[in-house]
Amino acid sequence: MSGEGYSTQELMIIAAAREIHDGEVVFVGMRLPIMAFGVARLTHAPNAVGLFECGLARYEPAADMLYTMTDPPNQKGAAWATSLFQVMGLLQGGHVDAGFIGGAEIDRFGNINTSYIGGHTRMKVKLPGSGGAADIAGMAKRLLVIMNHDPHRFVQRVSYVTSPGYLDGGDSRHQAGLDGGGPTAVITDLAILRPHGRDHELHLASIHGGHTVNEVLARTGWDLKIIPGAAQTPLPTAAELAALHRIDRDGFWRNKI
Amino acid sequence: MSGEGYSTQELMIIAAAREIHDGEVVFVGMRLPIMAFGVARLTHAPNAVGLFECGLARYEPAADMLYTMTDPPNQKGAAWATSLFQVMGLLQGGHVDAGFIGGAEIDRFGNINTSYIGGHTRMKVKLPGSGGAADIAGMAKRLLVIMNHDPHRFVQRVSYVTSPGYLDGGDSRHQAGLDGGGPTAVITDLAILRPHGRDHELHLASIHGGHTVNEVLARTGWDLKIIPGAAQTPLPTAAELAALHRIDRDGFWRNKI
Amino acid sequence: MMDKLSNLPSAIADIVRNEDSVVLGACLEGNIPFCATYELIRQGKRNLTMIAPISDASTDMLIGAGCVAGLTGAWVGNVSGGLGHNYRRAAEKSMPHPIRIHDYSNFTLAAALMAGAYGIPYMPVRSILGSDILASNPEFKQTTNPFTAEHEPVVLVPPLKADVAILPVQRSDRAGNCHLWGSSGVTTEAAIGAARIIVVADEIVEAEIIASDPSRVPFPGWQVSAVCQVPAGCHPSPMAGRWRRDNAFLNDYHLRSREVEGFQAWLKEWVFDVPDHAAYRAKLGERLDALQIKGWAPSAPVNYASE
Amino acid sequence: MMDKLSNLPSAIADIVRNEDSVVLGACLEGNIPFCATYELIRQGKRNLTMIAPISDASTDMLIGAGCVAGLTGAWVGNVSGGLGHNYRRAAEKSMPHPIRIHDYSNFTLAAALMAGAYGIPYMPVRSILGSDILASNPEFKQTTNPFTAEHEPVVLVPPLKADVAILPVQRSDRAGNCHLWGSSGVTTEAAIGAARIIVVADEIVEAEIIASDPSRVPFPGWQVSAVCQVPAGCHPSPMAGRWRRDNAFLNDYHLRSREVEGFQAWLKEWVFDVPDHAAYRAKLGERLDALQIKGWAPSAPVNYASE
Repeated sequence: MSGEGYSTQELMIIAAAREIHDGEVVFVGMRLPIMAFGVARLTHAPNAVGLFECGLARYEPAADMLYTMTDPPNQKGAAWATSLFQVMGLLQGGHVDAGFIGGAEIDRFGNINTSYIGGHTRMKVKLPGSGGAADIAGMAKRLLVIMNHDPHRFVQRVSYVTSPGYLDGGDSRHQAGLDGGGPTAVITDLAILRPHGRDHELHLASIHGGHTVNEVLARTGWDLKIIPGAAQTPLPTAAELAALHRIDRDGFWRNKI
Repeated sequence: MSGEGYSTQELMIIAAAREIHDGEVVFVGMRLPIMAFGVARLTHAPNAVGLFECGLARYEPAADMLYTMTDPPNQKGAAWATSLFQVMGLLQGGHVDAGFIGGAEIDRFGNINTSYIGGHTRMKVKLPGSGGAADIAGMAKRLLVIMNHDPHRFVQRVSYVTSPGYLDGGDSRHQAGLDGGGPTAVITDLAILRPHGRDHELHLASIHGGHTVNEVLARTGWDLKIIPGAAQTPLPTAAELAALHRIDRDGFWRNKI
Repeated sequence: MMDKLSNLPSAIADIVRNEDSVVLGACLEGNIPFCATYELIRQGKRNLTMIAPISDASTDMLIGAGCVAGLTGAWVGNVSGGLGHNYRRAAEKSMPHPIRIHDYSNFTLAAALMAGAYGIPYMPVRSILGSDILASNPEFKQTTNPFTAEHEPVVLVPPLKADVAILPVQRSDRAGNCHLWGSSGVTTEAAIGAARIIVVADEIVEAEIIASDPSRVPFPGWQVSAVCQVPAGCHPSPMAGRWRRDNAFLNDYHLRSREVEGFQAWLKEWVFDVPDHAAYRAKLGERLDALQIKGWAPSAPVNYASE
Repeated sequence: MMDKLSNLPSAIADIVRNEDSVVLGACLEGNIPFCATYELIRQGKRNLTMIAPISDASTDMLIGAGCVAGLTGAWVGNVSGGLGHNYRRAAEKSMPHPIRIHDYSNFTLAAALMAGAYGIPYMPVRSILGSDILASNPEFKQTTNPFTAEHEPVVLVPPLKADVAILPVQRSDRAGNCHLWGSSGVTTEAAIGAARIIVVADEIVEAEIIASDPSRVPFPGWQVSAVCQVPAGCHPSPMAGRWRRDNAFLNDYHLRSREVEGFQAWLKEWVFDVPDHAAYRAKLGERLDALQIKGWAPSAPVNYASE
């Protein structure tokens, strides 16, 4: 707990919820993002649509707790139950506004590694792999990242780009054939980073209450710059907290990342 | 009527039915082929499967008369109701043994025109077009053609190849990228033609009762050769006729082509 | 959820513009929204490009009425009668005016719509190798398969997206979430790729009915622009579980459209002298009643309970 | 129709061969036929290549048991716990032996299976442009879009077909005609492209039940090789309308598989000491009963009557 009547997990979920605009179609996946989707729907984005790569779309968040996106409560009352190809095809077809992913490593250009620590030729740790993350990072109009702010996870350069951010910065994402997209917010347990400037390098955009700039800099593996006007992350409102508590009654997801 | 207790239409349907082997997956389309499929199922091919490009597969033929493949009796009790892409994808995927098509013009290599009489640059008559015929002709392991034997329809060279047969003969079909396939029987109101020899030119394979070789030659627009051993088309059996009458109770399709 | 319920004349007026490309029916010979065909003609829409694998006589009617400048399809005619007389007049004699024909086969049209829907840069196919469709439609490209050592020709089909898709379904809620059953043709691909979707629902139902079975939903309801309730909106084409085909109607159209004068008389009788679809249904009267499916052969239920 | 009803041990013995490529579950975290996972391990199958976008801990179990030589997938781990310990040991330390990893993303794996199913020579996609998946999996080719004047990179995905697809469904008839509802992942593409299909049915029903709703059929029944009735065959993964996820079971597996010894003990307890799935269900006992969905939230019926 931050001592302010909300936990860090709750702040992260609510910060993520604010990244979803009304009427948007969003790949929400599991864990914190699905909570964020629920909060957004119940507060400022009542017409948002949530997509799940197993082949589901939902208007209302599931009525019961989910361990995975395929769990029966996510199937019941879905807006569309179909195939992976059709739902992820919406993404490549340009029909998806935003997508959430997590990661094991992220670098200053927002590239994410969930495949091989050390790279695939000099693997130190085999991570589970892309799942749909590479597709979401490549094709969503905006990418939203949620990760804990560990220094060994926030690195100068990821050893393997599972999910492309701005690649080498500048227009290198465009050069690779990815028109538009890229991460617009990295929500951590300390702060929110956003790309800034023509290089699209991730900058510190806001700090969560109870943390300091120096703490964030110390836990970031590159020379983190600060967006002019960076301030404190706005506190959760009572309405946002109430929405979150309504969705995650048992606190299952609020207590892990 | 041929005066033998069966009509020419009935003989054509039954000859077509004999081209369907047990257990095969066959694009049957409408009109005579769907009757042929029904006769085959009820006689020698109880495990044949019929496909319809609208997105249907059937084991049992429809219980009621169909004007089109999408008619409600064809939907009811289908083995699979799905999309065009999936059913025609089976074809391209190599999962379809045979397909039936008709045509406005056919040539000595079994190429069929249902698009432009006179060709597309010097069109005389605009015909409806391919529908699924080009795909079926290209991708079915065997192509079965049903047409009336009019001299102006059986031509030396079609003016537009909607549905490829053996193209220019020899290995030209293979050269075009079509491995296997091609017409194996052209069933007309006079006779059955089949490809013969390395050139795959259509030859006279059997003549229906009551017709003569000279009549067939006169009504074929190329110098039709005869397969050694060509004989009379076997007569419909009582079982085949009974099956046909069971399917087309009102004689709707038997009376037109 | 947004209420998108509209009436067909308003939806056609607001959503279909001259010059648009339009998918009008995507299930081949069935589920063709003839109600929209008639309304497009009444409103005098011009220079449309019609996209459909097969839309029976609907396309022929629109061509004869002068609404059509382009055709992107695999088959235009009259399924009951064969040739489409208006199509022939337009293609052969530029009557009432010339049309551009973009030849496809059924499978390549489905592939093109799939590419359009899902952002696939182009769809490689083999099914029309050797066909002169490759000669008359220069939009296809031929290449070779880079994965095979042997020379293996491949046809590349460019993506196709409609401006408007007008798609009949058996039932829809007011927000455009709908159920379609039976064969679906190219419905899903046509809908997802279209900039605007008009759902023509035989019946409007409560949202709970649709939500009770999300696997029956053919395309995302949130992409729908308008929902119109038009019972028998497909007449004379069939709809699974609802309406049988009016073959005699299509035969009559075929005979009367053989000459321009006959077609114009047909058009006056069945389109211009009929103000809307309610009047059309009234004019059909008992004939329509006889086509309505009265039987009940229900799908076995499935369970979506989660505990 | 042919009666294809078999029991799972016989079907696995007869239909899955060493060296085969196998799709075992195609719905991501749900509908994973763990019953077949256990049986493949019991029968000591070797050198399998597992194909799946995500098959939760099933793939990790098969790797640890030494059944797997190759992995064609997008994600291998434990959805409840994160990393797959056996996967790590195999990839990092070649324990119990090395595995070949063919990296895909979910969408590109679905595209590969679609190409395999429908004879598409290769599938052009854009979704993994910029990703190092293109570096670690040389089976993809990068090219440019020939339809655009501008330089537009495209990734070509080669077709993928499994030797065997083992696919759970809620209900099937004895001939392999089945119903699947809820999200279907890559089920249809995996089935159609596979040389052999084993249907793992939670319930066997009369053919009339399946025929009452052909739109609910996920793939052609005539392509199925064998049908096995295994209630809760997916445990611990969920199945829409039937079974909830046993998250504690997967967490327990995650903890115990952290070390090889723990994994071996787990394997002995839950696989080798359990002769078949009936014994497995008996061992789960009330725990399984608690996971069974008892509620009833039926789909609204639809009508297929034709007159």
